[in-house]
Amino acid sequence: MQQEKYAQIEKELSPKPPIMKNVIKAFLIGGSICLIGQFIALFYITYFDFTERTASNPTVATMIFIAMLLTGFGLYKKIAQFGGAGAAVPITGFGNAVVSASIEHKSEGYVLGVGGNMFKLAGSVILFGVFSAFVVALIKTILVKFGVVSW
Amino acid sequence: MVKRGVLTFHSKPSIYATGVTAGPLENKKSVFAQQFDKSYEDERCDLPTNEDGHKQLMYDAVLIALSKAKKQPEKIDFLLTGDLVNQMTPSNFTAHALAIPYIGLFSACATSVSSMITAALLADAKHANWIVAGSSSQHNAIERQFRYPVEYGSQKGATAQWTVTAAGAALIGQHTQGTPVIDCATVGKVVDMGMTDPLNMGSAMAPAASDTLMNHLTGHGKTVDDYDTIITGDLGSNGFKIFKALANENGLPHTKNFRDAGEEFYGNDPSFKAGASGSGCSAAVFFSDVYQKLLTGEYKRVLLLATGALLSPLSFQQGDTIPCIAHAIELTMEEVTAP
Amino acid sequence: MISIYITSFIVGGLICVIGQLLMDVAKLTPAHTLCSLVVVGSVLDGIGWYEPFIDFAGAGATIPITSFGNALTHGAMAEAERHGLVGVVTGMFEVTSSGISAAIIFGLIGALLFTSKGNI
Amino acid sequence: MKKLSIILLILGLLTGCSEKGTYIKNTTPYDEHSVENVLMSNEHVKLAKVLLYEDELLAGIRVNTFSRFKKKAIANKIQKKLEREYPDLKVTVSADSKILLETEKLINKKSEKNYRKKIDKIKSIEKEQT
Repeated sequence: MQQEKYAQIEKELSPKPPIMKNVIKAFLIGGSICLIGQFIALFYITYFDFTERTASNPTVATMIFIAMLLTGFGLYKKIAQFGGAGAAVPITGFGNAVVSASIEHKSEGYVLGVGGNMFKLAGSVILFGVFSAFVVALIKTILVKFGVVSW
Repeated sequence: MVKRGVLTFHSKPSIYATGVTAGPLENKKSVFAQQFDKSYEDERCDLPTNEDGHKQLMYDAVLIALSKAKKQPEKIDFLLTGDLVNQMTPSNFTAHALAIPYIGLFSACATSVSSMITAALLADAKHANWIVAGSSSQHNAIERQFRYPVEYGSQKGATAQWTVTAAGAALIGQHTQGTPVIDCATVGKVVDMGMTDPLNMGSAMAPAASDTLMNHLTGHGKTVDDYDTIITGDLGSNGFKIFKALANENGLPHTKNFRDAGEEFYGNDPSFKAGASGSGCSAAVFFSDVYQKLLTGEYKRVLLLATGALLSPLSFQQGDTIPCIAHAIELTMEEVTAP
Repeated sequence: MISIYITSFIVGGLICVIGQLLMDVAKLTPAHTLCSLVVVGSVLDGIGWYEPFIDFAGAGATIPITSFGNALTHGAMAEAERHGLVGVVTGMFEVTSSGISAAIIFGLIGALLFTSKGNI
Repeated sequence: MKKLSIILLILGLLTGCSEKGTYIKNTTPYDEHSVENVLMSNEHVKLAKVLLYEDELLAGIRVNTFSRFKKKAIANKIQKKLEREYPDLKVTVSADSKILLETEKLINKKSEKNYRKKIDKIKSIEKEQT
């Protein structure tokens, strides 16, 4: 049988991802995580000397701490199975990627296992974040130098 | 005339005994749980790492099969096992612990059948009296090997399968009356239909199963109706559906005696998506449910058709397709002739 | 006061919806999806849209991974404004160190405390 | 949807009804009417808490939901206007809810001691923003 013909049969018979349902779930879970983040930010604004803008740093750290607990107790993968991108896109998903890789590679020791593999999933996010920030800032700096735009 | 890949074992080697071990989740959720010989409270069998637990599963399965036949490891001529971890270390360590001459076999999830075929060849050629064949998988160890860390949250689609924590071993020897015997087998070719999704193994493996089934039927001059059941290894609900559609396309209209171990393993529980997978899945079902039904006479003749996806994490990350294989082996339960 | 909660819920949810569509419709892997979103966040900050967006949605804009790209770019640009081209490299982690340092610390603590469970 | 509405209901109960208007506490001889005029004339401002103390004018404002996109520009505009109205005062205007919150705390305080220290602190965390 030809590959093309099989691909057609396979496409016909395989279940399609329920996109509408997945989107709604992602919206609810992602929205809820951000809402919890907003509550944590409010906590830091009210009880500590953080403004709306500076509160985002401790908020992010707290969210990653919560993600660590949920990951360790085996709950984050269930939330992610339900919420899909709703659990992956918030910073908790980044935390989950780091913590799950660390837990997984503990058996190889803390130096080679945890240290070497901690960022095996999240590393690409850091790479592309840093590189795109570099390119964007470089372009902007050059444009400002030539007087095309201002800061 | 020798037909490529088609084997007939004239001496009809026997399967004397089988041993199946399974993890705690399988014990709780599998419909075959009652038929497993041993299950563990802990997914790592109370050992420090997943891979250690994996070794223990295989080791215990072999010992259970031997103890049922009252054999000691020293009496066994060959150990033929395999699994999915890097370089098959769980099998290698098991072989060391048992100190049986050993050949590690890798046919991914088809190892249960490929090891039985090799064992039958050794027995048929009178190179060995007793051979143990088997395969195993451990969920955490295999998920980490092929996909993501166990605790990583990624949404699995409806075609994803759950790697089982289970091991199955069979003790194979010279022909004896009153035991299921190995009649013939077909070694499959690698079939690659260009599938690339590692979370949809069923559709990648279905064409290989269909190819080997057709080769077996034509090579041995059989029809589907000659078998009480034709049971595939771990196609899962999606792959099994496609496999049946391919069979219809190949002129096999009756597929009601088809079974799939992967689809049945967790009793169609939707939280396991398309069902079970892993080299322990086919071994556990073949050596528990199917073997016992042969012993009780419910099945007279069965075709075990184990499928394997021969990918590695490296190959699919490099954008390669998923090559797949299927091996078939035919077991019969002979009527015991009165002395 | 209440409106910031509604906007953070809706905006955060919508960013996740974009991620879900990238995964389900564009068939990207989770890693590719997150990388794309980070790059988008970085570019949006480059044209100066992300900061007003945070003012509007609060945590709805700072919790999704897009804000990581934004924070990196923001740090790089702020330093570039002061020190010129060299600042592009040196200022990168000025704003965003908390996410990465928290991930490293809690990653190690998580490894100390937990082992993986093959539950469902 | 049911869950969402419950969440919103709880939120509503927690935060109470949004307050509106301009609250001014003046401990200086300066006239606070032009502060009120400047703030009320700006359509984006929903709530403002203003404190005049010695040579300081501290204003925390909250803008309408969809004006939040440009809330920094709004605060800057008001600040410029107030600086023109009160050339002798050090004017601080911020749309950050932390400033609003702290200004409100000061306004509600009975005694005026520690005002100087608190105001300096508010001004310093306001500067941290970027």
